[in-house]
Amino acid sequence: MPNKILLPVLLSILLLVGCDLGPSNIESATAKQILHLGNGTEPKDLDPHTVTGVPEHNIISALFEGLISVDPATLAPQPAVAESWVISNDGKRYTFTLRDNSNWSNGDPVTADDFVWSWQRMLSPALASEYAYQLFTVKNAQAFNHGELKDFSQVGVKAINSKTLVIELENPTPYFLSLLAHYSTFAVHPPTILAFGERDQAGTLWTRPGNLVGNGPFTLDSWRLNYIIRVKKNPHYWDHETVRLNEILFYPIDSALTEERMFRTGVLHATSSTPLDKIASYQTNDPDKISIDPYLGTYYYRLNVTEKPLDDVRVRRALSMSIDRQAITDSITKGGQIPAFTFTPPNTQGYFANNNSIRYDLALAQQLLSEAGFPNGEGFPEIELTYNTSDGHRRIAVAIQQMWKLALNINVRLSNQDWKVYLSRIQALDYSIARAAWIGDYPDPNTFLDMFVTDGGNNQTGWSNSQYDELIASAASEADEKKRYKIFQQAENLLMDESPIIPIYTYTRVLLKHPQLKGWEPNILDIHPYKYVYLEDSTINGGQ
Amino acid sequence: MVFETRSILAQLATDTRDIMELLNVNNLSIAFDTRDGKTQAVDNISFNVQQGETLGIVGESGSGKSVSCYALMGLIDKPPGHIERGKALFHNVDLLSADEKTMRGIRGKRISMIFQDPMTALNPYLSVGAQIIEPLLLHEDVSRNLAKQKALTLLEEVGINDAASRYYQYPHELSGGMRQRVVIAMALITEPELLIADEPTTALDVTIQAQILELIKDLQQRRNIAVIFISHDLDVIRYMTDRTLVMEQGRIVEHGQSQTVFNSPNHSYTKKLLASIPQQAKPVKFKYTPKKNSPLLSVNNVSISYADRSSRFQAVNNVSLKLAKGEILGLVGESGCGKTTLSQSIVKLINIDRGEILLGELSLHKLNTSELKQARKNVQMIFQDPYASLNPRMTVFNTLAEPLKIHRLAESSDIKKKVLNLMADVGLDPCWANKYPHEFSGGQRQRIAIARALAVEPQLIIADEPVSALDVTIQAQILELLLTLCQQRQLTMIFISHDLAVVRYIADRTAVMNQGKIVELNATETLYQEPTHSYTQQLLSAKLSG
Amino acid sequence: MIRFFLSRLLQAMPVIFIVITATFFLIRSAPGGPFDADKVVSQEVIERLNERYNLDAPIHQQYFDYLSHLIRGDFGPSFRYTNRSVTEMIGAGLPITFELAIYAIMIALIIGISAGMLAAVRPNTAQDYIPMSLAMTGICMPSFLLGPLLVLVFGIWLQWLPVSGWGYSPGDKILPAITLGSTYAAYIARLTRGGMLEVLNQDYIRTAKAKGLSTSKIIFKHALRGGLAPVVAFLGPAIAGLLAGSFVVETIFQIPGLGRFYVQAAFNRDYTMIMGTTILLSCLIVFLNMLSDLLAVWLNPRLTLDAKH
Amino acid sequence: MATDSLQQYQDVVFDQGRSPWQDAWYRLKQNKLAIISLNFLAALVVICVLTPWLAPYGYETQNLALGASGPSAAHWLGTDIHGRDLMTRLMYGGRISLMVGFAATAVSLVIGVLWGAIAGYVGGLTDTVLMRIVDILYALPFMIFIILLMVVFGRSLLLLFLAIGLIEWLTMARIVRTQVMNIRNQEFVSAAIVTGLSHWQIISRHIIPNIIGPVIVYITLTIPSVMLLEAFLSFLGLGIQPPQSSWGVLISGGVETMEEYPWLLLFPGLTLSATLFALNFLGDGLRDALDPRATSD
Repeated sequence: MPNKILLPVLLSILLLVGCDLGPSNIESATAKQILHLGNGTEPKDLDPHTVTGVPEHNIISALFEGLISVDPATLAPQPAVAESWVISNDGKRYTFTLRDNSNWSNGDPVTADDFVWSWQRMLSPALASEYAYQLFTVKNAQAFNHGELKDFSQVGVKAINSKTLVIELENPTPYFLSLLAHYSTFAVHPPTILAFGERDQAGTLWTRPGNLVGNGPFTLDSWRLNYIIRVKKNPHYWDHETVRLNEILFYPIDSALTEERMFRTGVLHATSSTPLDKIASYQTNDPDKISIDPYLGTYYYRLNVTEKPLDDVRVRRALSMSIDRQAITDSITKGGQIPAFTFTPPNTQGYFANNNSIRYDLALAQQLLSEAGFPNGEGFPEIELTYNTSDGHRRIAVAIQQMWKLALNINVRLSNQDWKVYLSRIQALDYSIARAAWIGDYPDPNTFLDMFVTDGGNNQTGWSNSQYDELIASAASEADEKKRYKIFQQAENLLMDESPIIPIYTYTRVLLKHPQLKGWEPNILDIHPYKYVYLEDSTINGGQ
Repeated sequence: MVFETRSILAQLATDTRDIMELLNVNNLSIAFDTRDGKTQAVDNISFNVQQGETLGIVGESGSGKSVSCYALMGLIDKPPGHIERGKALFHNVDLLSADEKTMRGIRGKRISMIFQDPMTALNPYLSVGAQIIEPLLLHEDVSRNLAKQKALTLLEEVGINDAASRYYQYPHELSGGMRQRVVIAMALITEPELLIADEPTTALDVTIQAQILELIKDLQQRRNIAVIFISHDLDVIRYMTDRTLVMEQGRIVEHGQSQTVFNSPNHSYTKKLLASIPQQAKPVKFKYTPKKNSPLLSVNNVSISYADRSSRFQAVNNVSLKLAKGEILGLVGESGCGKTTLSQSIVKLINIDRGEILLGELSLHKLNTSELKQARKNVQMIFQDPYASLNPRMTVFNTLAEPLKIHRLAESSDIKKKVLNLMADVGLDPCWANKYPHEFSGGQRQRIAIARALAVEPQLIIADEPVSALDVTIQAQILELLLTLCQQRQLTMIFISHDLAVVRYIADRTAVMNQGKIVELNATETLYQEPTHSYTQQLLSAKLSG
Repeated sequence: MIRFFLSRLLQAMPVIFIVITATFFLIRSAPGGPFDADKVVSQEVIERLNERYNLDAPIHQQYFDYLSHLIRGDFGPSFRYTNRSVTEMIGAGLPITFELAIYAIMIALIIGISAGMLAAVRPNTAQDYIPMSLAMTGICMPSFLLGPLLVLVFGIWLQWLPVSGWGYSPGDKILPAITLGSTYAAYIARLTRGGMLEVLNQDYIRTAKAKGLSTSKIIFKHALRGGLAPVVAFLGPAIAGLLAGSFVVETIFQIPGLGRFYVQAAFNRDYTMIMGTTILLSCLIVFLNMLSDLLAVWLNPRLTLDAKH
Repeated sequence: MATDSLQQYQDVVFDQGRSPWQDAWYRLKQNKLAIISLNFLAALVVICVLTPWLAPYGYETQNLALGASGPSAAHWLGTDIHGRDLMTRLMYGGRISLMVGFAATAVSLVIGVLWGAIAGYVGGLTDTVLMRIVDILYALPFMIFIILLMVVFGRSLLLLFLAIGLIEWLTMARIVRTQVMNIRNQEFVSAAIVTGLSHWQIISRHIIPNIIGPVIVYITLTIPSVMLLEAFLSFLGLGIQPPQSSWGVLISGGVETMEEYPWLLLFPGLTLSATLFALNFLGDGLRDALDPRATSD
């Protein structure tokens, strides 16, 4: 009978409730140098050549290392696998010298041939790497990737000897070195890949714990699906003396609220996100536990310029100028975001846009709308504002909807969509206004501005301007930074005058971070090389 | 009247002073709170029980006979019931005011009960063995093994063969008679001094009934225990008891030696009860003139079977019958003999496997939907349980108006008139037309059911045990009503019953069914007086001689 | 017994087959493919990925290919977690969700049955109203509300219990189990009360009382088994619902269970994973319904398996 | 005798002159708790209907600078993150929630009762097929179903009713089926067959009225869960669109900020709970009132 089972169960539950919780993760972590990190979603895989997301990036950056890494404070390229490099005068030829003591985690040396082999893998059509375009600046890489060129030896990457790698580019690409810090250009360990499948075969078991061989500061120790990925210090890492952490635990956490609770109860040292509503209370009560840093990303709305009434630039500008961005960043996002009137975030590697044609100006907005034939919003059709399902996007959309209603007397219908539906709608230009965001791949205005060239894959507004296309193309072949930035400024002015997009704010990275966490330098790419990160009790340090 | 009762009591008390008095109930009054106010269930009754005697309490439902005994056992739910007054001394313990702990020591140990329906009195979830030894384990310090030994002995004693295997069976695996034997064993295992038997045989077939009564009588004499025997069946009481109390509306109206009470009743109510027992054939007999060429109903070689677990169970086996217009055919048999299955096939509630059923010229089981609807008008059924056969959410008016509307037997303006007329015909006050079934007594409900059957003006009525759930006086009234209606309306009727006396009273011809077959069919009086088939003889001999 | 299983199996097969077919075509008709991403993926890459996962074949071909793999027990690779097979992911998530569901249903049974019993023993008194009101609060307190509330009180304010994890620190299974179980506890309480009230009116309860049994013995020995019949009928569908509905609780408490996969797979258009979890769920529904019937027969000796069909 | 008495009965005024509905109403009135609940719900409906005239603010009127603020003289129940008056939003939300609660439940009721009644009444193969269809629908991935509905039909309130009804009817059908199987074997159903009623008439007139008790109880449990389901569907994009609100949407929003702005959870939660309790008491009262037997015991 049930009652015979129930009693022991009840008792054991009581016992469990009564027991002491013991020290939390972070209380016991400092002595052991074990870092606990919130890491967004479960990584799709840990193969640097096939994955795309930020959570994957975080783990891969612990397991692998590229030719170059970036200085966490300045984002300046610094030696990694490559000890030194020489750039030819025309900026098209890079010669890297690999360091002698760079090893794979099984002890094998990392060679220039490994890179050539890996890049061939990454660019091979069959692997279908989504980030293959990162290497398209390399000579013939695009042709090889598209299958037009079968012979990889014609691609601009050569191993002169085991420690010398030469790369030829199509154009002088000032940001090329930062691309080499991106995981899609990392080398993988050829024997390991081949032990579990073909070179261009994706999704094999080589990325599993026990199988994976990397060259980063840590090695993969265990991987519990949707729960925890644990990496341990790699004794074969060339710079293992710098590494102070013994372990890092990455937690894939879908809900920001859950992540915050885990942080608050001492499970995590740092989060990957922060619930909007918690920002204020952390700022007031625990200012040392929240960090707000600039971030290379822009939150904006796309306007479908192929559709009435948004085909009229005056309407687009009116919409843009009637948004009180300051109110949104102050009252809704609350994370120190910067109201954006241009697309490229300010101070992108020294670049500042100089446009001022878009500003918060209700009178002008009303006038523009009136000129477009909708005085006081009369006759303006109800248009739809599409965003992917998320509370944060909804809050912003609700505020903007109301701003447009009050300022321009136009009605906007909000429509949230499942992520994949949203994506397919945007791609098909099946929307009027759509929320969007762009996070730069590398610290250069190009990562923002080349989006809007005619038929650019990420343009998705239907906007096309030949003058703009020319400007972006000429910037690509311009080696001088000042001149390049000038060209970008011109292009950006053009973009904002035409307003196929409405920038809303420049992102900041808002994270909860325990004061014990040291060596975690803020930067606009949100890159935190774990080799420099360590834990130290702030009390010993006299932090208070 | 009150004086009369008192004097008898006084006289009895003096007569039996020398015999040991086991239970003395004094001035017991019990009332129930209902939404309509207080109902006096038992009104100031007094009686006693001597050691080793059998006291009968007889009365109709609602007379308070069961309630007063439940009160002795502390089985009345309070609220809504409460004992207003009185004492019940059992070995100097007042059963009415004793605390729960004391009562638990008495219940099942010194006073045991046998209940009416062995189907519901046994817990279907526990094996019979576990239930039999439960009181023993509870009240006495015996091992489970010893208790089992005792239970097995007792099971043999109450007439269960193969006790060892029955012990582990569940109630549903036993027949009704066996279940009642189990209940009796359960009551006796603690060797109580007083046994209260509440209608112990009412739910049983007639042959089983006789066996159980025999058993109780036998056990009572062998063990010399006192028994309070409650029944509405006068024959049973007369057969079983030494003394009898007659109760009506919570009061004892007559009290005396059983032989005296039944042979020379004093009180008018007792007389009425006795008169209600159908003793002989009905007053007016149908002049049975078999017209072979045009019977109203012909049942030809009908067989019906059910899927039963792994095999098929032959419920009706090659049965043939013919009914002339105006005839009343009695169909007698014990439970499971197939009489209900047969009757349901005649109204096409179930399908037949073989044979045919002809109503006049129509073969009932070969009609399409609309023809069947027409044919249904001609055959109606009255069901056994007047509680279950009426939709509890329809008023009498709606219940009776429904068939009229379905068959368009009345203009909508006429429906009210017709319904009220029907009610009057079956002896219901038309003022009650908007009442619900639960507001009526059993007899009244059965009148509603009859009125419903009559509404479509059928030629044939199948009455399946129409009076077996009713009190004896009500039973007489309903039988009278059915007879009258049959005569007035030239109705043909199949009257199904397990009660031989009732069938003898109402039927022109009687068919006896056993194991799916009609074993004997004859004019009623002939059949009763000169039964030819052995089964018929067995049935008739099981009937208490009184 | 064998006949019962056979007939159930015979019924289950078309059910599962239709579920497979309907799901297969439904998910493919939903907009957005498994490989659409924020940063637009080039057409070439999409084509190659489609080729890799047999998505370039005509849809009926894909369907038959899928079926033929399925018959061999191959659920295919996950489209999202590229180095995982669906079987592996289910193998990782199911035991956890199952364990969570078992605890939840146990808690629901303990709380539900005791509350329902208390209420049924003294109907229409405070002993009835208070547990039943609590039960109703349980019904209107969805897990997305109850979970965070429990975490706030027991995890953050009182600091008695961990707020996340599953088997990582002691006691971290308690709050999720309570959260998931509470709604069901409320339903079970109502069902128990109803069932017990009906049983307590039965004659055999009076028989038991006449034997001199105490109230508690009557309830536990004689009434409970019959009174739980409606609860048992509810359990089969409830456990299936529990497994499917554990998504919210798993998300709140950071539990690596199947519920998260089940929901995420739909959002990710991870076709094979959706298929795998859906097939699993339909098998579970069939299986649990059968188990529920078996349990009913075990509880009630009057029922037999074969007679039910 | 019959004809004689006929004249006299022509003018008979039925006892108390009551119809079954009047009866039920009469019995309901005896139940204090049910009447209080009924009044509460009626008041709620009236408030919701009159909201456009009663509400102190517009439901979409924002005050971003004010943001979320606790109860005050200007905003009795406080304001939300956009500085919108919570009381106003609760009132407007009630319009949606009550409408969704009742309409979606009605959809599930109609489908579920018919489906379950047919399965339970006809039995046999029909029953097996119908109930296996229910199993299939239980097993289909709910999320995909919602996404497809949204894509195919877009966002509309009507679709929301339909979607929720289509989800909720499954359980309703199961409950009804079990009940019908019990009722089906009662003698009064046999009596109705013998009277010549068609199966349809038997289901609608004899069976459905007799399963109303458990159905009402289930309805009172369904309405609140429907209101919460609406919030979930709205979140996914199927239900109402901002700036409209509903109780479910307010509650699920309130959960996220319950530490910072507890009033955003408390007041909508209390409103929904009170409604739920009222529905439940009314449901129990109705069940008793519609059962004519309830008066006698």
